Amino acid sequence: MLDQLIQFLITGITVGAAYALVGLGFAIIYNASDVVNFAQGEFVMIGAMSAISLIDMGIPYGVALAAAVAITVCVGLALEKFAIEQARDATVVSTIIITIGASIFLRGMALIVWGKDIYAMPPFSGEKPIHVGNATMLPQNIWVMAGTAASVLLVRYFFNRTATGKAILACSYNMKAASLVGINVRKMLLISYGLSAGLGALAGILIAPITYITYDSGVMLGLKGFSAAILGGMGNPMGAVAGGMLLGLLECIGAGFISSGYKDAIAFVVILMVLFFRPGGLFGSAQAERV
Amino acid sequence: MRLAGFYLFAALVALLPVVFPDNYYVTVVGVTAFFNIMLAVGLNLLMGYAGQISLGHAAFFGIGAYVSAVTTVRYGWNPWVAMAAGLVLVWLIANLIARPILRLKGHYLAMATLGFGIIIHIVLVQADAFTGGPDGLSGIPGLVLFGWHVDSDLRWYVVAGAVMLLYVWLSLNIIDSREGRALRAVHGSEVAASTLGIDISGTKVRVFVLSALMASLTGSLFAHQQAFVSPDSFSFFFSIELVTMVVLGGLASTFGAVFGAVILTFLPEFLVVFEDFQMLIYGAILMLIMIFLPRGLFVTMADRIGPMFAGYFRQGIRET
Amino acid sequence: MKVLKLFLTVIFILLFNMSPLVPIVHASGIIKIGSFLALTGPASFLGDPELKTLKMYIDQINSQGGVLGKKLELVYYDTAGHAKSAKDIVKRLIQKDRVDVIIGGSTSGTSLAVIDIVQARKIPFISLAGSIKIVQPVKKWVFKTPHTDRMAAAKIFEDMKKRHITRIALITGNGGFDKSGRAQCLDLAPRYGIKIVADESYGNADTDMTTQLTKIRATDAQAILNFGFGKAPAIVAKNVKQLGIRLPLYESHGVASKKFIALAGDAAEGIRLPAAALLVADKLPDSDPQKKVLLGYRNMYEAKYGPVSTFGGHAYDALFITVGAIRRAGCLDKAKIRDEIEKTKGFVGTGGIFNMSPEDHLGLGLDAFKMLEIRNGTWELI
Amino acid sequence: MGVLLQVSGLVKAYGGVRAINDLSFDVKKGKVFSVIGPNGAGKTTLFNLLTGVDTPDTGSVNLDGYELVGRPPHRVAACGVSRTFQNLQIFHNMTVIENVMVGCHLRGCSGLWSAALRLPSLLAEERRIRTWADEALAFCGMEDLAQARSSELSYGVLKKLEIARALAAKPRMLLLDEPAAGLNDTETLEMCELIKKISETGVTVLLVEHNMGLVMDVSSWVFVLNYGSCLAQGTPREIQRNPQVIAAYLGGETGIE
Repeated sequence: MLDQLIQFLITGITVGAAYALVGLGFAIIYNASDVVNFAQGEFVMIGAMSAISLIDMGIPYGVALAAAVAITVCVGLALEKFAIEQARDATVVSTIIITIGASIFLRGMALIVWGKDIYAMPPFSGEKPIHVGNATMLPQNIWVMAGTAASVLLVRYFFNRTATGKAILACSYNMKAASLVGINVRKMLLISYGLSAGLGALAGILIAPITYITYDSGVMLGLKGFSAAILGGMGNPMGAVAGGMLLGLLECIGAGFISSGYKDAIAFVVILMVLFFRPGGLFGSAQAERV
Repeated sequence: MRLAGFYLFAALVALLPVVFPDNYYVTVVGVTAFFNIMLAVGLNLLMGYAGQISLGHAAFFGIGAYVSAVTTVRYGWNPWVAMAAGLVLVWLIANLIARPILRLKGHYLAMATLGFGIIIHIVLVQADAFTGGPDGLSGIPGLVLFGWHVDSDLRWYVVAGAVMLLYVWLSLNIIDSREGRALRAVHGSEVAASTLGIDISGTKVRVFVLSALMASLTGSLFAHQQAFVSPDSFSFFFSIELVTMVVLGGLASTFGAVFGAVILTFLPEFLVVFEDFQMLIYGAILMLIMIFLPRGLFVTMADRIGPMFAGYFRQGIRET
Repeated sequence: MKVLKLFLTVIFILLFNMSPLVPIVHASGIIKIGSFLALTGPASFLGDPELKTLKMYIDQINSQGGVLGKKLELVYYDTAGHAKSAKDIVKRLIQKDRVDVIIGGSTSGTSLAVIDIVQARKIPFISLAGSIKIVQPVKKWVFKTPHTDRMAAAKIFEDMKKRHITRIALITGNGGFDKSGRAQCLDLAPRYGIKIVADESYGNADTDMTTQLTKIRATDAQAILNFGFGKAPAIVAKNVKQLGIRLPLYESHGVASKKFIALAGDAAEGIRLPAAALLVADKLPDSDPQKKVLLGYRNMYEAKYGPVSTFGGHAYDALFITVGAIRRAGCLDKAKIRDEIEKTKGFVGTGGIFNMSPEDHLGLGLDAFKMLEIRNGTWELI
Repeated sequence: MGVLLQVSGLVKAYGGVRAINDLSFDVKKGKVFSVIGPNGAGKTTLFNLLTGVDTPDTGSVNLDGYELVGRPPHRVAACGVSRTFQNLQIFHNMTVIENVMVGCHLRGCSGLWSAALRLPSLLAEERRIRTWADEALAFCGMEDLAQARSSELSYGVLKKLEIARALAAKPRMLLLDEPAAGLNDTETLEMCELIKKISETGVTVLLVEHNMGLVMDVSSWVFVLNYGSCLAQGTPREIQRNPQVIAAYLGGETGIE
């Protein structure tokens, strides 16, 4: 029983780490611009796909991964520049549709570039299972966990310590005030899109060796990332990370102890319950209307 | 003159099959368009007028369809009784979840409705002993109206068209009434609405239940028309498509919802020739419309074409 | 006045948009084959080789003079695996494109969805999907060429029986193929004296199945059976290896392609699966009547598109059964074509030797399936 | 004249700060009762507590025998309390007349179903509501603007629209939150007249306003709020002479005249 539980936890944390990274991307963009970017999942797919293609071309592993992140960041910047910035005054629902349109567009692009094939990526460091008691994990599981932990710390550092990070935070509190004190709001928005795209790509690269990638892999991951961000509380990036971890664990515990067929339903029931009792997510604050 | 636009629209709907009696786009895609219009008009009451986003509307559509399908196929119920049973079940579910869900705002509301839709979809897939699982359920009997069998595409055009027009009429009526103004007031400013004596959560719940019931009835008709249901017709992708229809036409305009539904029904039909490029083009069109016409195609058009024409259709169009 | 003008303009625009879409008069001298396939979506790896096969052979037949002196024309649309679109497409094929026969339905869901329509419209339809429900009970106008999931389950259980396996763990996805296969397994297992001690499920878009497999590891199962297709079975294979589970792993015919071996890598070693003889064509004895057909199809396909899968083979079989029936019917009368399809006897296809009858609209026996094991990155007959 | 509203022991704290600190006062029927005080004195908070938008920590608000504390805003409104807002809360998705018709909500009773089917009872009620709304608009001198889109109107007109909307509910007590803020001199004068006119119809007016000229002109009783507590209250004349009030307003330099 304990062995099983440990195995569930390992799986849950790995899956959750990926959700956390995607959720973090959602939260960063939401924080900077109040937009929920439903194309976040596509960043994951593009990151993984580009990395695989570059590796196949014979480019050294490390370079390929870095280049894949760079490509995805460019896609993220382009999305901000050509879609989001053009629709500055759009309402919440309109921006939702725009980002959904963007996600369909990017998926369509991937379909043309990569076709419908399933792609596999060689793991970072072999496939020899590591034993933890009777439970096992792959070296890649450790990469996923470590990669997520490192990027979460970096993001924290970026927002708490660097001038640019603080400027983005300022935009999130009050865009007008931020621009009055001389912060270039446009540039901050671009940076946050680039950052989220990069995080998405990183998530894709980390999990690609565990799972496989197709042009439509982004849909599910995007959905789970969004759920993670909401579960944690939209305005709080670290909440999104916690939400992602929780979601991953929920799925694995649900599948392990209740029913694997209904595991996603179980996770969503828990999310609904959380929202019913904490309408602002676990670590967020409920917004109140100002009179 | 209040309903001039409606009469024009009804005339067009009635004329099309007379001019093109056996046209695929009229009698086949047309019926699909009618179902989509019914769903979009109902969702528009909730989203466009009351301002409550729902990414799970397909769930109510699905519950209605599956109650009709399962009870008629597995238990041999009369389709009309099945339809009523679907409405009762949806009424219960909608009332149960409406209050806690509608307390949420913005993206949290989007998440909750999305989650609800996904849960229902998973149940449809997993409860295969009952629902037939992902392969779906076939052999759903057709409808009989006073001895008149609704069994051809053209007859379905008539029935679905009539119900669709009824929905549009109901929607136009509601918007232009005490309750409809209360809805729009809740959207405009919750605090002002409440201090004028409007019960915010009650109003939201009522319109949520109404639009759920409209979706359920549409689902029952859909099941009998298709004679087959499978879960992929009720996935969250379809919920999102419904939202897109409403927003694309223009929020808070009944005819906007009609227009959006028609466009999104026909667009894929014309895009099939692009094969692999279909998805790319579809995504691009969606983005372009929302970027350049954020108020929606129909609402913008109605404003630009001229006050005369617009007057007929502009009923209840949002003023901002 | 202005209103009237605008209204007329709207009508005009509508008509203009409709005009190219008004039914095209059926051109004589052409035989129209309609098709609806899953070209995108999770089942696109089925629809893709099916379409390529149909296109390739229709070109070949046309270059050789066509059928009954008429050219074949393929009209096809993408269902993305959605039943609702399949229904609309089939209506479009019948009503707008006026096709003579329909070959298609990559997935069971899309095939089952259109049965009512083809039955009502009386048009011959050969499905390319696995579920036994498509042809059982027999529907007058509906045929199919792929082996059924029930046959696959039977074949696997036969093999298990030989290895004295009596307790197995079942793990399946949430797609139509998986669910239908699961139902057949649950139904058939007792007849082979097999007890299913675990019945787990995963989502086809899931990234990891170790949780389910950990549960399976805790049971006393002697083998694991995974009914699924796409990337999920490859993840299952890898997770089995990762967890160090040393039980024999059985897969379904859903993974009968080189892609699966490429994806699963080392983890594919030792996996057994039932599949059509196509995969092991060169290992068949020369006396095997299928060998020539199989090699012919494989060589032609691989020369043009790359590695072959059994799924394209189903389309090959359906196309040539249709062509044969049209030749024998001598005309394009749909009822006659249907009768001739039903009379197909001794047709050597990629899936086996077809002998159809009014009671059997598939015409394949259990022997059409071969049991294969993956060794050194390729299939071996066992 | 009797007392319409009795407030006693009202307390509301946000975090550690007491925005309203043990307030008690009476409002007489049919009079204009003004609440003044520097920014942040808690005036809007007080209005929110009185209308149910916010709930006090302790205390009671009694309107002619009805306890208002604990009732949600729409129930408070049903007791005959109507208000306007400091930050305009116009329904921008409606025309002017529709905005005012929403104000008549409490005077109607038709529901969703009769509306959907457009029953005769609904049509009759719609006509009545329309008449009431027209009357309220006319009362505020806006009858020409009935069909205008609310988004096209000037700030001053929108201020009046909020009042018309609030009046359409036929309230016993009307709460005006800074009705003259942002208005020019002519508009302020008009507003002054309007408030007097409202008072003459017998509606009790509770006014929050910074423009002392207007307050002193229309009020029959002035209540000075400072840091959530009562600094002074009395007739306008008394307040103008109250040294504490003068001190609170920067030593009397900012013009309590």
